[in-house]
Amino acid sequence: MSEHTDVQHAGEAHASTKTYLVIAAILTVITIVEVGVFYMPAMHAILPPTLVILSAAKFTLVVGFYMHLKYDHNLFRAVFVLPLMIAMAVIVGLLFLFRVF
Amino acid sequence: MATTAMPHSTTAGPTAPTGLWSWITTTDHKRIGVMYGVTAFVFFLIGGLEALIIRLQLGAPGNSIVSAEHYNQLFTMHGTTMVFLAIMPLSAAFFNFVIPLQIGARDVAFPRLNAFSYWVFLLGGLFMNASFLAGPLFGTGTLSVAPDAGWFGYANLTSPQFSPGPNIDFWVLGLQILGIASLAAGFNFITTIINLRAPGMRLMRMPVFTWMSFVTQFLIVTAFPVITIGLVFLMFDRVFGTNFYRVSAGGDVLLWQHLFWLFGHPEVYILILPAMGIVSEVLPTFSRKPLFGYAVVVYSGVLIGVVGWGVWAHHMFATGLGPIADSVFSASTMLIAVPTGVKIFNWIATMWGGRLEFRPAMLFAIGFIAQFIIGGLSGVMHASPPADLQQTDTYFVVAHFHYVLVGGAVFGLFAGFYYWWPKVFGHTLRDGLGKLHFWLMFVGVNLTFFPMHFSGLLGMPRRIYTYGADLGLNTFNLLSTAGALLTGVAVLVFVINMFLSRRGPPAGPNPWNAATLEWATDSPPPVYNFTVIPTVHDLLPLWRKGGMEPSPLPATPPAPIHVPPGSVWPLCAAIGIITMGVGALMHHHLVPSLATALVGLAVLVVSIYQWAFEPFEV
Amino acid sequence: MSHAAVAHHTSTGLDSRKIAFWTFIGSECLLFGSLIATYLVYEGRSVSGPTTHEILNIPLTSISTFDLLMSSLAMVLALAAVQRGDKVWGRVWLGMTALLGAIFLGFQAYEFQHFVHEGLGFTTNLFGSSFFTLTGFHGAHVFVGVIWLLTLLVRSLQGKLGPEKALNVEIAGLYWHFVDVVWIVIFTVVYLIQTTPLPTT
Amino acid sequence: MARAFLRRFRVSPWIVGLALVTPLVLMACSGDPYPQSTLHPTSDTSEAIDALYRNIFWWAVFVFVVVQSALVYTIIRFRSRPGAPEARQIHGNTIVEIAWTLAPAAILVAIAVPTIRTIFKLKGDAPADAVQVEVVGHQWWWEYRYPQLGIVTANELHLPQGRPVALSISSADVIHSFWAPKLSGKRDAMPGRTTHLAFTPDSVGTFHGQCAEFCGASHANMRLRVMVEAPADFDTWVARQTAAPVAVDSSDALVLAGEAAFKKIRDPAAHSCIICHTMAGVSGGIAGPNLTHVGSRTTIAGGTLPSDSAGIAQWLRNPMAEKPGSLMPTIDLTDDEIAALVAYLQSRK
Repeated sequence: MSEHTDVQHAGEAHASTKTYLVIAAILTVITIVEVGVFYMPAMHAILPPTLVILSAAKFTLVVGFYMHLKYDHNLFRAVFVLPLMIAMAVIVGLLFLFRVF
Repeated sequence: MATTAMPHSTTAGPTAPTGLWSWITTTDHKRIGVMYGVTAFVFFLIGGLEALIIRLQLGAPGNSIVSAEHYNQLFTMHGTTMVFLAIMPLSAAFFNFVIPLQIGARDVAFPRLNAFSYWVFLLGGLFMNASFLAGPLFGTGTLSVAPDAGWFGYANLTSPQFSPGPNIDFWVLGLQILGIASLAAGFNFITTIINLRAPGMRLMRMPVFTWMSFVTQFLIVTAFPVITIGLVFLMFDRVFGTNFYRVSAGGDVLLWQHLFWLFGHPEVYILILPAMGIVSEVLPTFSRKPLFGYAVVVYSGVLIGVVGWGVWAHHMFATGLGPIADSVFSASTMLIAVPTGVKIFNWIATMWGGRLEFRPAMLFAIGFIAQFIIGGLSGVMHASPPADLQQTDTYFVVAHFHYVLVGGAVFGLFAGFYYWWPKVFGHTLRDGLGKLHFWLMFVGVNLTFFPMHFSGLLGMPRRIYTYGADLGLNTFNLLSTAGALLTGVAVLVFVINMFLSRRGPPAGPNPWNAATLEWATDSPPPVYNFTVIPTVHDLLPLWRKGGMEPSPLPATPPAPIHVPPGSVWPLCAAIGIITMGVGALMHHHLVPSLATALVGLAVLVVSIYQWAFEPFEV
Repeated sequence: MSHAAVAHHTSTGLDSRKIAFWTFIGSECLLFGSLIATYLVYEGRSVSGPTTHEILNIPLTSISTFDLLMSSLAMVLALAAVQRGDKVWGRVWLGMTALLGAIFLGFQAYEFQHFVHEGLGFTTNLFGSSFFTLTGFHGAHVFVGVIWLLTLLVRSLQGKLGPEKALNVEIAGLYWHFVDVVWIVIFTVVYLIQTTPLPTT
Repeated sequence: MARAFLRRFRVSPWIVGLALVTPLVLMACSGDPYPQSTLHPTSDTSEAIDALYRNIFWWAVFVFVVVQSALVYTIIRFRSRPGAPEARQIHGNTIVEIAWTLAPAAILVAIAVPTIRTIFKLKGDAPADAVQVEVVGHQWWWEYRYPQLGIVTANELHLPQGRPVALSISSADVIHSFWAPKLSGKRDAMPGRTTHLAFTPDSVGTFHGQCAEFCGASHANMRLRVMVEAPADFDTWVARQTAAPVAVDSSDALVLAGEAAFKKIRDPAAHSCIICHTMAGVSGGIAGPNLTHVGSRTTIAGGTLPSDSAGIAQWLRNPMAEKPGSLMPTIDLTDDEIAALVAYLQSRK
């Protein structure tokens, strides 16, 4: 948690309505791409990695813009990202322990 | 969220309301801390009693003081009670009372949520212990439906096929309810520590106890959801017949062990870090010198918290995870021994060059260090998987975790009792009785748990209600039983000390001449803690050369201070939750079960709305 | 609470409730993380009963995913409106978000009923248990979100949701977006990545 | 003077230290008063574990002595006595911090290297010619199957000395843990999974063991014996086990009555032995242990009772009392029924 003095937020940098609409459009496009990729047999071999990347992109877009994490105090980022990292480590760890060993 | 203009109950210096109703609706962190302390200490005594009966049964081979079924219920309840109903809430008692005072705040960030945590804990603890007497409700005798599958209740022994009775339902639902209390407290204290520090108190000027509590709250907030999910799977298996741990349907019994120990190891750091924090406060005060290497102690605490997430499978070396997993978890477990060792060296260095006064608090802190060293070393011994194959599930491991939990956490908590008693009640505990308590407990604990190293290495497995007379374990078990009785006497001496010292002379704001903020205000502190919120300039405000600004605090607050009113809704919400628990307990009879659960849900929802829209000014 | 900024002193200048809520969201990551980990670990280990290929309906779920994405957009617009003090559009977007959420629940109810009809019950096999628990937990969170949004709508209609109360809407928005983000992960992990079942160890 | 202070302050860590050292040394060389001890290895695996443990143990004693004496010395030297100097306000010292971070790290590396080497050595994969034994844990007894030899027995594992053994361990109900300390570390017996242990017993003898994972009411009564015999004795045991069951001696009325009782205990015959127990040529029940050669076993009831007539009688009279929660029902057998059964069972050599 970074250290700082008594910063009084005058008014958060508001993302404008236009950005929200753009973000919504991007999310829709990514979703369409995801479903499209699913139905393409050519992509079947590398389906999981591509889908993980696409959904990670959607994840960061929503968290960054809609949940305001990009503009907000980085304390919120720390308090959210640390548990998120632990959650991902748990998923990867358990998958290794159950599937690989 | 209060909207209507609410007449502020500001008074120059409001006298705390008295009477039972004021306690039921209290939102004052000090009262909640005292309630946590009293309730947890009663559960500690119950857990201690269970331990005594266990030790009497194991005093000699082939004993029949208790039957196998009763013994299995006793050791399960001993473990569950001590971990979830004694040590965690005792730490919570210190969180509640001390953290706001140490960081110079008037109360926690969400006073009503704080009350909610206590009431859910109390009702969850009563719910869990009601299992001892609830036999007749399920058509069996008393003392027959308490949980009996161990404090970590491994899968498919807890499945409906092998534990058909309500025993495990009490355990699962009890832990879910207690989990809610801990999570609520976690969010509350993280926000309090981040947001309500006195001006000038940067993170690296916070007292170490607050720092260790901060790491503990993060571990609670991230670890409890994992066991909640493990328990949800078990609850669904038992109530709806799902297949999570059903081997015939492809379910894997190891899933429970992984989910439990993913929570389990952060949990043991949740148990020990507060005690480490207390010791880091007590040692400097009675050595008359600052903590050695403050930043290193803080960072090693944070490191323990983070690495604590990477060691869980060292509880599962006997399940044959394969050499790679064994090596990885063995390495991470040994890695975590380094910051722990660093802390111990820093404590010893704190005393080096000091003027040590051996008041009871100091004795307990030194006892903590001495015994935590033994516990830590026996821990490193079975950090190596091959050695662990001989030691896991034997009394060697029982000795290990009792040295770190009793020798460590309980000694640390007693140090905290003696240290902050004057601040809480206005008078100190008697020195003489305190020293007697320490010496009896120190000898008792070592007499109980040191022989267990040998009975473990000589082949005595864990959780057996009796053992063969031909295994050569008789003398070691007899010593342990004698030690347990002695420890019981020691705790009795402490209880006597609590009552005898009630009429003691007033202790004044700073009896130990300590350095942290909680000693700047009166003992016991007024409802609003500080007449004026002090500005902090360095780590040890009360030991500053130039004294504290404004130094010292004025006797009465210059401007009226707003004190948040009481609220009954946290208790009502807790009652709603416990009613849903009771409903789920009766899942064998659908209609009454559903009806009770829905009533509980209704009470909960109404309470939440009332709570949300009640005019309440923090 | 007479004005948006917190009246008394805080060391970070941020609102305590927002800090607490972000911590809550971090904690929920672990809750859903464990559920997803269990689903992935148990994928392909069902001994009997229908498998993912036979029963999951991708087109239908894509529409409900799109529906939830749009509800996130509506939520953000609702927050902006309340912050601007625009009562009318605030109520419209709050109502729209709740409606889209309800539609999503409708899709899920239909899907569950359809699965049971197809022979995949809660206790049929491992896939059934882990699937229904994961999506059920998410559905329950969506349901709580819809109730929360309707409560805010009622408060707004009572004139108690002025710009100074925008923080309440912002926290409801954090919750709603988080539930949407969890669905994004579930949609990918459960519906799209149907890894071929590995032989049970 | 020092003695007074030692006593007044905290003398126990020294006694605790000595207490840690002496008994362990004593035990390491005493005879067999500790049949289930982990410190008297009798196989290559347990010797490897024991060697590793002793290495770690002496490191621990070294650290214990260093750190505890530092603690005790600090307490004694800096205790506040009249005229003692004021406390020096030291805040920290980076060099010292680095030193006592690297020192434990170095010791841990010294422990980690042999540990990981031993982990990979004891991976549990035995050579091809090993004696294969399938160990199956049941609620509260052990079943052993020798696939190569076609033998099924219970609770008492017979092994040849000097030949590698490969155990593949699983469970029929809940999680147990197969543990014969002198022969090897424990390995969990889990339903739905097969785990492995491999070792080569190097000395003849009867070694004690016990279930080491809590598995219900009679977890404490789930004991086992491992009889390591010279290869010749092992072969005679195998021969006897695989031989056709000895015919019932028709002249002995008691044994005949016992056989009849074994097959059918009063109406309804729901509780007859044949329903749960396998007796080659007589019955194929699998809920209980295989009794084909029970006569040749030294213990019964999960290794908790001697297999002499008094022990069997005590077990038959009230199984629930011997093993709480036992699945074997308590039938109120008359004394002569018990005597007959005892005779019959003991005849099943």
